[in-house]
Amino acid sequence: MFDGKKIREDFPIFNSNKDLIYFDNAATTQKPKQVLDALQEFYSQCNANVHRGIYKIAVEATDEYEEAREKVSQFINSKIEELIWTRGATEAINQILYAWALWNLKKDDEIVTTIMEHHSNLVPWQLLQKNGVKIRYVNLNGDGTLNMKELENSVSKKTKFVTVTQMSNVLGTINPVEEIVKIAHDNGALCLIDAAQSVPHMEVDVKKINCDFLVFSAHKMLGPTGVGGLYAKQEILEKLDPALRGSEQIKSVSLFETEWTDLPWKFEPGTPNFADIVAFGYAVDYLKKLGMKNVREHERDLTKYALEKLQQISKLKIFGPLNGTRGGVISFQLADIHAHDMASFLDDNNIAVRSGHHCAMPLMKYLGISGTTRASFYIYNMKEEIDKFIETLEKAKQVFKV
Amino acid sequence: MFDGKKIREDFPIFNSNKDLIYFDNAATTQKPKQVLDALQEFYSQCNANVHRGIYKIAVEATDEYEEAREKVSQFINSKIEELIWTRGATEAINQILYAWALWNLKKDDEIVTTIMEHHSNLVPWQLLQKNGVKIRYVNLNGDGTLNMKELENSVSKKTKFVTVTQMSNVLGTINPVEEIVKIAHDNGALCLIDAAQSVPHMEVDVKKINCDFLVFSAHKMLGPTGVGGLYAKQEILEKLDPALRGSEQIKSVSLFETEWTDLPWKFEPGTPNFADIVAFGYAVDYLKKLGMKNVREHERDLTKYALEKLQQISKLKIFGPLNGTRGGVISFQLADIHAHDMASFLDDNNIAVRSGHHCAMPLMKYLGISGTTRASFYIYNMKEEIDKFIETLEKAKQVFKV
Amino acid sequence: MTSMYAEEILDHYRNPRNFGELKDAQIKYKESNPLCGDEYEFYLKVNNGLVSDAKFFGDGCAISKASASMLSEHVKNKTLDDLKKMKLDDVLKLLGIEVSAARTKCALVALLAIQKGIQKFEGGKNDGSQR
Amino acid sequence: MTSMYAEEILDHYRNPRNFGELKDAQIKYKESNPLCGDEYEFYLKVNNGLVSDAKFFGDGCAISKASASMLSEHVKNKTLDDLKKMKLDDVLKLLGIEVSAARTKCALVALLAIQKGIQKFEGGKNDGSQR
Ligand SMILES: Cc1ncc(COP(=O)(O)O)c(C=O)c1O
Ligand SMILES: Cc1ncc(COP(=O)(O)O)c(C=O)c1O
Repeated sequence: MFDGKKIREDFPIFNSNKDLIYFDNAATTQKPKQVLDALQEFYSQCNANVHRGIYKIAVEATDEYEEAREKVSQFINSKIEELIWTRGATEAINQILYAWALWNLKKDDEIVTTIMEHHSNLVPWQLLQKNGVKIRYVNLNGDGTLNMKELENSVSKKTKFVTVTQMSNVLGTINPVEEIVKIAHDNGALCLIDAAQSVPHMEVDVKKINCDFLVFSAHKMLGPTGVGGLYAKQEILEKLDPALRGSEQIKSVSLFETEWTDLPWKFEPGTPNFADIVAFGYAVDYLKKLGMKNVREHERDLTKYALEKLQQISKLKIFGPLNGTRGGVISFQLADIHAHDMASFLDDNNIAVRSGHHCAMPLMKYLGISGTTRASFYIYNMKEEIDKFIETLEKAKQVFKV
Repeated sequence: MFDGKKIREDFPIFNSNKDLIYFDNAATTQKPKQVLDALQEFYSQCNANVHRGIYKIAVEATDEYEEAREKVSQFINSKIEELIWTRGATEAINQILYAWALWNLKKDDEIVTTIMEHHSNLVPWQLLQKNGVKIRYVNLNGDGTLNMKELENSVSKKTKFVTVTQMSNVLGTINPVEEIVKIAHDNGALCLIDAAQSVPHMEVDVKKINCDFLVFSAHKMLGPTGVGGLYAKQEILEKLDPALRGSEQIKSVSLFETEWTDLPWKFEPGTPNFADIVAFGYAVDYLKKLGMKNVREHERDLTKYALEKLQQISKLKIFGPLNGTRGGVISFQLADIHAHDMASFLDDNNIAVRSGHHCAMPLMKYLGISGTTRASFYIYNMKEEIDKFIETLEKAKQVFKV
Repeated sequence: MTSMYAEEILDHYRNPRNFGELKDAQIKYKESNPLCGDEYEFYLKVNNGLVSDAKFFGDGCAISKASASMLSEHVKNKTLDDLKKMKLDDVLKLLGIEVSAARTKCALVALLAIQKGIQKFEGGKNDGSQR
Repeated sequence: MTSMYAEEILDHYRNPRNFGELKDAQIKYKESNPLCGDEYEFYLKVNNGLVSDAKFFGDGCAISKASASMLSEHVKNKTLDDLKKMKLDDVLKLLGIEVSAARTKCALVALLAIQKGIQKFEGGKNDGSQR
């Protein structure tokens, strides 16, 4: 186990903002100095475009860049060839749309997904309706977990694709992805796991999950903005043409034809975001050093503590599972205080939370609400912060006269 | 005018590598401390996901982010609504492919482009051949300039799209883009300008060029990696559906439909690379302060000086215009010394240049060569460096016994 | 610190004045704040260039709803030109509180609905933002 | 500093030995270094498990061409197993120079062509890298 207070010292932002209680980690996380230093050092010591350069700093830059891929692919237990760099989870999903789904899903084929998806794992697939593809949404149980019975009934031989988040960014629900992948495969469908909220917070092993695709974002796990990962099984990547096209991904180009180069570069046209990718490698080093089991336990601890305290506040409603497998994301509504007013009030007390629909409008509609206030935790959060948070909620009840 | 030596002091990499002569600026440029500091400060002081956040640092982050858009759109004289953030020039071109060209170009429609294009402005369009679209390539004059007569003859009523680089990353040729846009428009075609090599080095005014699309990359103009710009005329953007789909770009999402939000955000799904975008704003500040007229003049000076000296070396062949409108990119071949050997030898002497096909294989084939050695200049380069470069080439002749 | 949630604001939030639809309104406009999700439709009846009645319908936070409610009272007997000239500051004066930068958009939704509605009514170019 | 461009290397670069096609070769394989563009096809004739003749064709930098040329001499009368065991170090020993990190790929292209050719010849799974 580890000490949130000590970890906090690694994060310069808490030096500039001494009293900041940052509970918006599902949106983006803060960065430790190890990552910021790596970024700075890269730019100050060996910045050069990667690949093809023969001079010293270009070789160094390329080595650092490919080392980051090694680190991150190890982190999710994929092969190096199976990890494609993208801008983030959203772009990764779009690459699957344009490299595979758009050309392979046909009229009357079905996609199965859930009502708890983030817009980024929902809006892309709507494009396929153009080609006559049908989308089916699986609903929830009363406690905010996924209705697995309904999922089993929804997946059929017509299903060509199942796409599910591993952890809801609103409810904190953790879905049984191994089971879902199995159901998909038993019906001949491919399966994508949106791991934007899981890879940062728990051990994720793509081989164990056995999914066909998995996506995540660096900025939600101590890394810089502008980097994400697309994992896909090698045999799938080998068969596909890349969606994004350009330089650096080719063996040879003639006027009317292009021969792609080897994996993973085949899917990475143009100059990659190499400096940030190198820094992302250091973010993963930082997490590895903490140990993902410990990260998960730390958050489980905080979440349990917070849920207990929150349940003692009258007129406070929590959306999402109260116990069982869930992550450190808590959505709530306090009496008739509008989520934005709640967030403003918390901000006045130096507590940063998010309010609104959390890019999950269909889920909001399903829950019959317009939004929630959401607190989400990470490694540098502490029980003392939760105490202050609970106190402030009590204060809000007075100010808002509920 | 300004002093390369003084500017050099702003760049930490030249502190870590005192004797480095960096002549690979067409691949990527170095970063001034003003940009690196901005990046560091952003992460250490107000890092938070942009848009939607109600707490203080989220508001600051969003303001800084949108201020960068103001700075950069001003820099190319576009409206704020017309500047879309991408990962780089390559991704920007792909967005045009998937948002516009793929759905609007039909069998027997023609695209006109040039033999000097970078793979990133060539490989994407080959995809359209799937739909029966024809690509026509315009060749060069003997001096490495574009054959404008041939271009005029190639563009016809069948032409729906003309796409041309403003400056060749191999030859240094600067193309008459205003004239080319006019020819395209006179024939009812839209026109894309690949400005990856021009925006960093000269004044570029999208309204004056009157192009429909224009793309560029931050990393080639003092900015961080992972950021680029896609300019498109507002009336075009308004009519298009975005290629990339996801969160942050929508007014509302229901299960089967999405209503896009306003420009420019409609084209920017997912968490943007906001920290780097903020830093890019500072890169543009730096260039503005120098003045793009001065940047251009400085490079013109260096290029003229280098070309004069290079022409005095026997058995040295230069590819590209020797005078007239050209930029600071010089490709050459010295006797039978292979480009990679040349680059290695220069590297042994602390001079970083690029060698190979420079992601322009069709141009190499057209020129009947397998590659060139390329030196490309920027604001921190100096005449003394060119002297050392020339000396080293003379030394190479001895070592390689030519 | 708690000045944004003054008694009067909360009162208007919980008991919005002129809340509902106005069937025979000549001016009718829906405006939303896409970042927050606040959404209001405003209805204005005009007589001899003066607003004779006003109502609104919709939902949002305390700041946006209070400003809509207060504006629905304020607009009565004003000329359309008066209303077109109103600015953020005028709304803040009505609200009687300080509004943080993040929330000025909330304070403005209702005024925007009114002003865009007038613009449309006066035959101004429809700017496409009405759904 | 200039050790990479020793006299012998330049001689092999400018006068490559065994340069050309070998019509009746049983082993024939083209390998390229996509980062640099060096590309060589190797031809090996095998007799009783020994390489009886070898030639190569292609183009590239001094390092890659010299190593191809030297290898074309070295392989004769070697067993296929001998060749399969060869490593970067063995090539560097042949070249007799130090090769910078950026250029090791150049030094290796020819050996890779030979080894992949043998693998294919021995009925090993075609790994798809031959065009
Ligand atoms: C002319 C030209 N176009 C496009 C690009 C692609 O830019 P990026 O790799 O930053 O996407 C380059 C960069 O090498 C270039 O020189
Ligand atoms: C569950 C989930 N999926 C996808 C995303 C999209 O990630 P990004 O915005 O980094 O592309 C998010 C981020 O908010 C998320 O929470």
